[in-house]
Amino acid sequence: MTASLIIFFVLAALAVGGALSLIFQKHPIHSALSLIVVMVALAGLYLLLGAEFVAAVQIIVYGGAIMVLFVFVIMLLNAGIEEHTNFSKLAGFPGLLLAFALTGFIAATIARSTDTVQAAAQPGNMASTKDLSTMIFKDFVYPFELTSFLILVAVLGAIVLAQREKA
Amino acid sequence: MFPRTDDLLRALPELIWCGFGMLAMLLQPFVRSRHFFTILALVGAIGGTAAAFVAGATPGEGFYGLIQSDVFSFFFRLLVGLVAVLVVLAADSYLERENLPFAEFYALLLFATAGMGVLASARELLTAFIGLELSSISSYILAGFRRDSTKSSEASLKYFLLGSFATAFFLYGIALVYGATGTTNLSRMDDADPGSNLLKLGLSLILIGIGFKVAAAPFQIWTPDVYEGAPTPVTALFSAGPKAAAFALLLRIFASVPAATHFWFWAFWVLAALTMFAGNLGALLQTNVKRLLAYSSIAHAGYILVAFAAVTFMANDLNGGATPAYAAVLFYLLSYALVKIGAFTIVSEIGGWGEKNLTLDDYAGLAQRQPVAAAALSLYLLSLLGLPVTAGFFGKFYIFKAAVNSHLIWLAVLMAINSIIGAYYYLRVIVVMYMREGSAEAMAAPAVRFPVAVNVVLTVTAIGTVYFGLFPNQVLNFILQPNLIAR
Amino acid sequence: MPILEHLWIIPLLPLLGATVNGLFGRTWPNKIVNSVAIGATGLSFLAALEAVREFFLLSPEQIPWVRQYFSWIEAGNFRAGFDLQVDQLTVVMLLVVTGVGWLIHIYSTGYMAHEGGYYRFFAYLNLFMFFMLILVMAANYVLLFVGWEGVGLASYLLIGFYFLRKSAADAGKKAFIVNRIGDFGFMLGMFLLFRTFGTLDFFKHAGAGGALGLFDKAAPLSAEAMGHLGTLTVACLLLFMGAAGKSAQIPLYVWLPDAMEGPTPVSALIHAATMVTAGVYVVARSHVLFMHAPTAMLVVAVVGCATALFAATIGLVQTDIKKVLAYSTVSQLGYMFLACGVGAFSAGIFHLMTHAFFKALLFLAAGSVIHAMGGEQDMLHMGGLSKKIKWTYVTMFTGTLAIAGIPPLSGFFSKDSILLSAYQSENGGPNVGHILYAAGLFTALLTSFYMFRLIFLTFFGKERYDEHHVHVHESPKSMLVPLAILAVLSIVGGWLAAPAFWGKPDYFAKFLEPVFAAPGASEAGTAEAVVHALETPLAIVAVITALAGLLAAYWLYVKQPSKPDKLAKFFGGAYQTLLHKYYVDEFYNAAVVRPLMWLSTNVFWKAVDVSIIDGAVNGIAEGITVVGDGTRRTQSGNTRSYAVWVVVGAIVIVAVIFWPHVRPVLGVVR
Amino acid sequence: MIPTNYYIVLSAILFGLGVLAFIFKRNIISIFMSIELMLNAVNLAFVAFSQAMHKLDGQVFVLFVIVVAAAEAAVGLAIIILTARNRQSLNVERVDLLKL
Amino acid sequence: MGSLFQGGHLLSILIFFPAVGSLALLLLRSDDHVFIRRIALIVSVAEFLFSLLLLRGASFASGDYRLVEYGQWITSPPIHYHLGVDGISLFLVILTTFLTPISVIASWSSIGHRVKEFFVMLLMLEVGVIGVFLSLDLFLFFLFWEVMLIPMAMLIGIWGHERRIYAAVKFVLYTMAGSILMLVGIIWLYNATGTFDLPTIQQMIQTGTLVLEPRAEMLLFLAFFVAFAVKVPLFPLHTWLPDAHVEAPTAGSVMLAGVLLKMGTYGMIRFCLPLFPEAARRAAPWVAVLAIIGIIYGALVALVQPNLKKLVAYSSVSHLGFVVLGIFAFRTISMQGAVYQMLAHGISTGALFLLVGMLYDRRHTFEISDYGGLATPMPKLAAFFLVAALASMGLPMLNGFVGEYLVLLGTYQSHWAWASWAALGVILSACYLLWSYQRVFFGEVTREKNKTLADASAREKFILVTMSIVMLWMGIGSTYFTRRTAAASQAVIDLVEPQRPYEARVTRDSRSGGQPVVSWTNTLPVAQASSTAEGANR
Repeated sequence: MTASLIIFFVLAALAVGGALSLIFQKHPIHSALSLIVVMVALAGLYLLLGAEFVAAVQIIVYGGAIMVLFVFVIMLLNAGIEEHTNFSKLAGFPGLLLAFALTGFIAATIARSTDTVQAAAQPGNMASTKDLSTMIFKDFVYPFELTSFLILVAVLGAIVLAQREKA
Repeated sequence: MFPRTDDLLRALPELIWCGFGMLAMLLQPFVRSRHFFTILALVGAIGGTAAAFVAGATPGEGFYGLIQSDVFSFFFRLLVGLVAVLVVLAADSYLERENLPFAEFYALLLFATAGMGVLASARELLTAFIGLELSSISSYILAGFRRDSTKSSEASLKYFLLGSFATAFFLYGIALVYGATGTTNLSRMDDADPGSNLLKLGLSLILIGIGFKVAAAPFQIWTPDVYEGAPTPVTALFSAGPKAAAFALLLRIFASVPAATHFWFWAFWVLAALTMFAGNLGALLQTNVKRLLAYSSIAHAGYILVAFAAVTFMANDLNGGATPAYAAVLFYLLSYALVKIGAFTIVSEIGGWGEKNLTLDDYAGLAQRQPVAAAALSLYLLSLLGLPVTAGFFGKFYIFKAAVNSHLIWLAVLMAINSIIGAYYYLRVIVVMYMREGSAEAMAAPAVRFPVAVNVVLTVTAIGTVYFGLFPNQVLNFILQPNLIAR
Repeated sequence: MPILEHLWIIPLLPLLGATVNGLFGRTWPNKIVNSVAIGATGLSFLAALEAVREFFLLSPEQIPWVRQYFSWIEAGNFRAGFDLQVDQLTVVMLLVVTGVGWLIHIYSTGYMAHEGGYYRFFAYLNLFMFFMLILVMAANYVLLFVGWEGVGLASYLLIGFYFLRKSAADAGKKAFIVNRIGDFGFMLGMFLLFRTFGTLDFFKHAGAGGALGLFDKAAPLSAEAMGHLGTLTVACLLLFMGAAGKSAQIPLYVWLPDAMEGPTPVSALIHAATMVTAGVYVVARSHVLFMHAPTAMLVVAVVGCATALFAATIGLVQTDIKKVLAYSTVSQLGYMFLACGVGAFSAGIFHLMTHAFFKALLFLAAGSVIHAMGGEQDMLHMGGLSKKIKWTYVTMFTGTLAIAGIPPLSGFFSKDSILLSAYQSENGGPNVGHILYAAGLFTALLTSFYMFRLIFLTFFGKERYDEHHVHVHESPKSMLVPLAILAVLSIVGGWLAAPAFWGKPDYFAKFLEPVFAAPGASEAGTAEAVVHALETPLAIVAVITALAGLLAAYWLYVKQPSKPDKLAKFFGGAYQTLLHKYYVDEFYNAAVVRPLMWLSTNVFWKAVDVSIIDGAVNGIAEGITVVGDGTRRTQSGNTRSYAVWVVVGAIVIVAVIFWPHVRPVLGVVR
Repeated sequence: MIPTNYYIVLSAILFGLGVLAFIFKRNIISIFMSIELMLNAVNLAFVAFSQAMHKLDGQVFVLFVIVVAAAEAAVGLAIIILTARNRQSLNVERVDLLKL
Repeated sequence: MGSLFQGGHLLSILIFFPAVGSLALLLLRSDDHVFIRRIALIVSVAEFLFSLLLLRGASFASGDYRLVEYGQWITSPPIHYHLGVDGISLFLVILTTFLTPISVIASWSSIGHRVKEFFVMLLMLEVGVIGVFLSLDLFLFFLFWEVMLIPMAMLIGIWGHERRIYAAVKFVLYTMAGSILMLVGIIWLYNATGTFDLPTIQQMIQTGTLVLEPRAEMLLFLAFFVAFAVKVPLFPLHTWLPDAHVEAPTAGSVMLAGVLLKMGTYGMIRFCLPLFPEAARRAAPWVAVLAIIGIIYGALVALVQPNLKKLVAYSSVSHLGFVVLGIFAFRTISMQGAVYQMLAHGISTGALFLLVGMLYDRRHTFEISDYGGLATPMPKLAAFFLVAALASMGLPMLNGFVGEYLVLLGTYQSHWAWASWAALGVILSACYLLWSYQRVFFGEVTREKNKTLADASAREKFILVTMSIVMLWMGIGSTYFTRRTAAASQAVIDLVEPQRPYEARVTRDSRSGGQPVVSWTNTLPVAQASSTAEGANR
């Protein structure tokens, strides 16, 4: 067992633990913190995979911006401990079973898949940030520009929806 | 690194839609006139639609294979453009009645349209994803546009949560496909190994994502709630636009990834059967007309999926055997969009302030109070039912034909059974309008005069429905080109 | 030869009368109405006479004289034309129908003078004449069937003439429906004949343009070739079924007694003289076929004989004057069929003719009695009328003598020749003829008895009615003159056959011989000798029988008026059975009508139609609605459930796409 | 080295946990967080594949996903705020006015 | 005038003239009822006169289609606007155009609300029905077939009686359930042949270009047949009929019974037999059994109906059974009879419904028990009712007889047992009609209300006299019709079962032992047989 494998398992355990914690925490703020744990663990994994830029963006945008927004909203709405209702008959045991079945099936299929997946992930720095930026601004300029509209829409939506009613 | 002109031309409709959307946002603080924004949106919508001709005139790949301008995308851009124009017209009086901010509404509408246009022209899953999100996020907002209405916000929330949920599946599917083929560009997947489990799984998950958008059962589950809660013109948009765009993406995947057709045949078979039944059975007992039409949308998605099953069956026939099945889908979407927008527009107008009059009881005796509206709604319903002399009849006919062509006799029979079930609730609305007397106060109330814009919508959709019901030729011949969709 | 070329004039005249009276008679006075009706019938009678005169000028090759006027139905190789024909048989029927019909029309002007719906009555009566003439003049079975159904219609209308009375309406309906049952057989018979011969035209010999009629095709066949249970037997039995319906034979006789609900002239014309004999006419007309079907002949003879006896027994105890006559009619029709059944077609037709005279006379006289009694029909409330209505009495007595078979009245001759033929018949076995004869003779005894019982109860003894309320009065001339004429006819009508007794030919039989000429006509000479030897003894026996009946009736109803009641008590069961007509109506009602109604209502309509079929249809709809409601309930509104649905969908899609992989897994589970 | 399918299986597990979380959380914000968890799982898969095949477009995809997630978060949280304002509750099971 | 129609657009005019008329009606003010009625009457009468031009415009001495109109309509799939008339459709069209003005007159005063819509619907119904009868393209046929549904449903649903909505919906769903399968069948047939053109497909089958495998042919046959059987309606698909009739307004019932039911039998003649002869032959015994059940069952159920209109409705089930039997006996004679029966039933049952409607107008009830003794207050109506009833029960010299007789006669030639069972219907029809007639018209007037009922008005008399004259004419002058329908019927039969000279079958029929029919096997003497053949061909 190499060091990187150990690191992988540690990070993987962290991520899965965070995800489980997200599920089991009663208070949304705790869930949010659990999610941040997952994200940080994932950033670690990205580093392990040699995707430094993505790792950085993961921390900055996801962990920094998005999750802060979450926490902010939780505070804003003064959300308390989750109310534990069980109105949905389907989302109880059947839901659990089905979700497990699906996950199990996906995971099993991937694990047994003979495609590229089986190849060992290449470590190291095949991706430079420069290449990435070239790709974004050349090959993928159209979606990139579209993304700007997307953000515009998001802003617009936030304004329209969250705006207080005018008197 | 400014893009080449041709690339811009090929994406011109979306750019125009987005541009006008932005313009509306920019002018919002300065102009208070409602009519100004309506006209602006109208100009934008029509401009984008017109630009589809420009894009259509410069066929080929754009932006390094991210988008494709061909007859297919031309058709869908025209379709979503038409939808946008009609919804702008239909929304005008609604927004005023409900006292909603129109600049934002129109901007979002145009952005959503642009997203659909992107979906229709995308040849790269990334582009498709962005297009999907662009239209989806706009749709989430539009669904909750009546902020003070609990129903509207609930619709928005449900749509948003479940939509994102499904998008995650869609994305995961893309990731797996990427893993299996090493690319997210559809045009480079034609040699994908059909035996790959990863590819299979990926395509399944993509299908879940798209299935959600087109409201295929059991992903249809959000549809009635969202359609009911959303402002009615928005519902009209939902039922016609995003659905068409998502179907366009599906067709594009079919055309580009032969491997997909191997996997998807039975999936479509099952989805089609489930969807038809889910929609029609669910609608059977509805008393809320808006919700009834929502269920009807599900049913119709099911019918279209029948054609998809036929497409998957025939797709490997390189001699153009699948062309009629493609044509069936396209024609159906067109006829369906016309009808649904017309129907929802009437529902919107009859609904009145606060969308109060939505139940069947409110429609009782409509034929006497508002004969024209009743006649128009009957026409739409008959088209949905698939009675001759309406576009819906030909739509259904072509789907039947495609199904029988592909030896999907049992699916055709299931569809036939569903048509009968469907006939029941469509007729129920007609029956209520024509054969039942309205309540005394309803009959005493003065007839609602429809605004001009609404009348334009009704005229266009009604004439279109009848015209395509009598002379489907032009459209069909146009669709039936051998180079309909770039491979 | 104007009339023979335009035979259609004869039936058309009454139709014109019917149309004119039916459409316009409502507002006209009785005088005009009856002038039109009598005029139409009278002219028709005259035209018939003229036609007969011209007919006698025809050479034998021209007979039957067929005229095809227009094609009525054409389809494939089937053609039914509006074709009329005249031959000897037609001549007899024509004269009887128009002659007696005319007389009855005249009688009706008096009888119906004070009834409502005068125009309606005459319109119907004329309509009847039209159809009856079509029936007897038709040159093919289909046209004959037109007349056949048409007279049924007229009968229906006239029986139900007093439609305000439920019993009258019921009787009309019953008559029509029972006739329809017979027609069912008649139609099938026609179909079978067409299937066998490819035509339904009669002809025989004198076909138009070399065409062959049905009889021309059937005649050369030998009876053996067709077999005892062959096609022709079936066809003949089917035709006979129709005849039995129309001529009130067992088991379809039940309508005729009820038909007495109609006005009395109707009973006389339709239910005694003409329409009911149509069955006999058809059998005689189809004799070519019947001759080839010995089994059918035997059936006809046995049914006829049985009916004769059966109806006569019922007639013994009836107290309604018209009912007695009705059963007598049934009985006499049985005689005619007996004649036909034993191959004596001319005798049958002869009896048909004489019966038309005397039974019409009896009915009209009975009508006169009823008229005199102010509508009373029950003989138990009559009595001693002979002095008060002398003319009626005399004529009626004449009729009774005729029907009883007292020489030299007409009934004697016709009955005698029937019994003679029956005696000689060997069809079906050597003794069958003797049995038939014996039964026939016994029937004659009964006939004589009940007819004289009628006379004695009505005209003799004490008056049993309330003289304060009933003012017995003689009928007007318009009624008496026809009575007188018919009485004369009843007396002399049989004399055509009388020469047979002194070795001369039976002129009536000889006249009809061209029609009924059997294939083996050459042997007629020897047969005739035998006949002659038998004739006198049998006639004497018959006369003695008739007199015995007369005496018995006299003894019971004039000498010992209290005896009948005692007898009735003594034979309680038998008497009740007869009084209730063997409970046949009750039996039909219980065995056919009620079960059918019950079945239709409770099984077919309420169970099958409403519960099963419509239940299934509505059940499917219901089921779909229930399923629809279930589907709707999945839309719980709960986002978490919705998410599970998405997962379900994901699993469905994945499972379908990975079916080859999934199947073994599921197989293990199973 | 670490086989790629380790990463992918991990991402599948995370995705599945996201699905579970979506189903079992009642608080709308938590549910939204589970969606973010699912998107993260997707990203992991992308990066892993991208690395395995030595292609950059996977990473580009990830960047786009992150941006879209951000946009979604903005809109989503706005919708949540709107709902909370209209309903005075963040329990998703209480948002069931539209049904049947 | 003549040249205009001789030129070749008469059929199109026939189809679309009422449509133009109804459009014109739509533009009228809806409160001027008299004017609306007059326009409707003028349009329908003019249409009737146009349809009479058919008789002059073409000869029907051969079985081909006349006055054919052919034009491209839709290129892919190739769908043509192909119209034509032959002997079979000729009189059905005229029947339709005849009954429409009658219905207009019958609705003159009984329709009091939403008058404009009523006549619009009536005329649109005429468009659909005539289109069905004249279409020679399967697709076009289907189109008209479906188009006709809505006006009829509206007629029932808006102007009907208490349970009208149930009846209207049931009518539509029943019919659609059948016809949607037919659509699948049509498409399937198109896949096999590449055309929707009826004559072309017929030719392909005749020449053997198209050979369907037996199972497929049977399925196709059933797809078409079920659609038609629902419309006829054949037992056990008939339960929509009583409801529809009872609830429909008089004009609706007249059109429904008079014309719409004929569309089913017409479809059988036009499509089921020529297109799928082998399947038709195989199915014939089953169909015949259903038809016979329908005849007897319909009559028995009619017998016990307490509702007069329902009684007439069930009588239609019985009568149409004869038509189906005649079609599936595959004899020239029975086919001719079936065609004739279609026309005759249209007139006589139409008349019965008109009369029932007139009674309803006066008393607002269909229950027989509410009537009784009506002959006293209204002798004329009673007389007309009797004529119609007699025609319906098949009295010779009235229209009902010819068809029924030919059907039975023809059927008997090939299947004596079928004909014998079916002939029971003749007895039963007399039972239910006469019994109901008696209960309605005979006896004393039992209800106070009935004593003062008015007899037929001038308008009603006009309708009834017209109907009576037609009934009488059809009863006597049947050759006027059959000569024109003969060639076309023969053509259909030739496709299904080329007729052998019937003598060959007469005596060599060796079925059933032990029964009297055993001597069927007797042969006629040879010389005799040849002479019968001559007689037959005369």
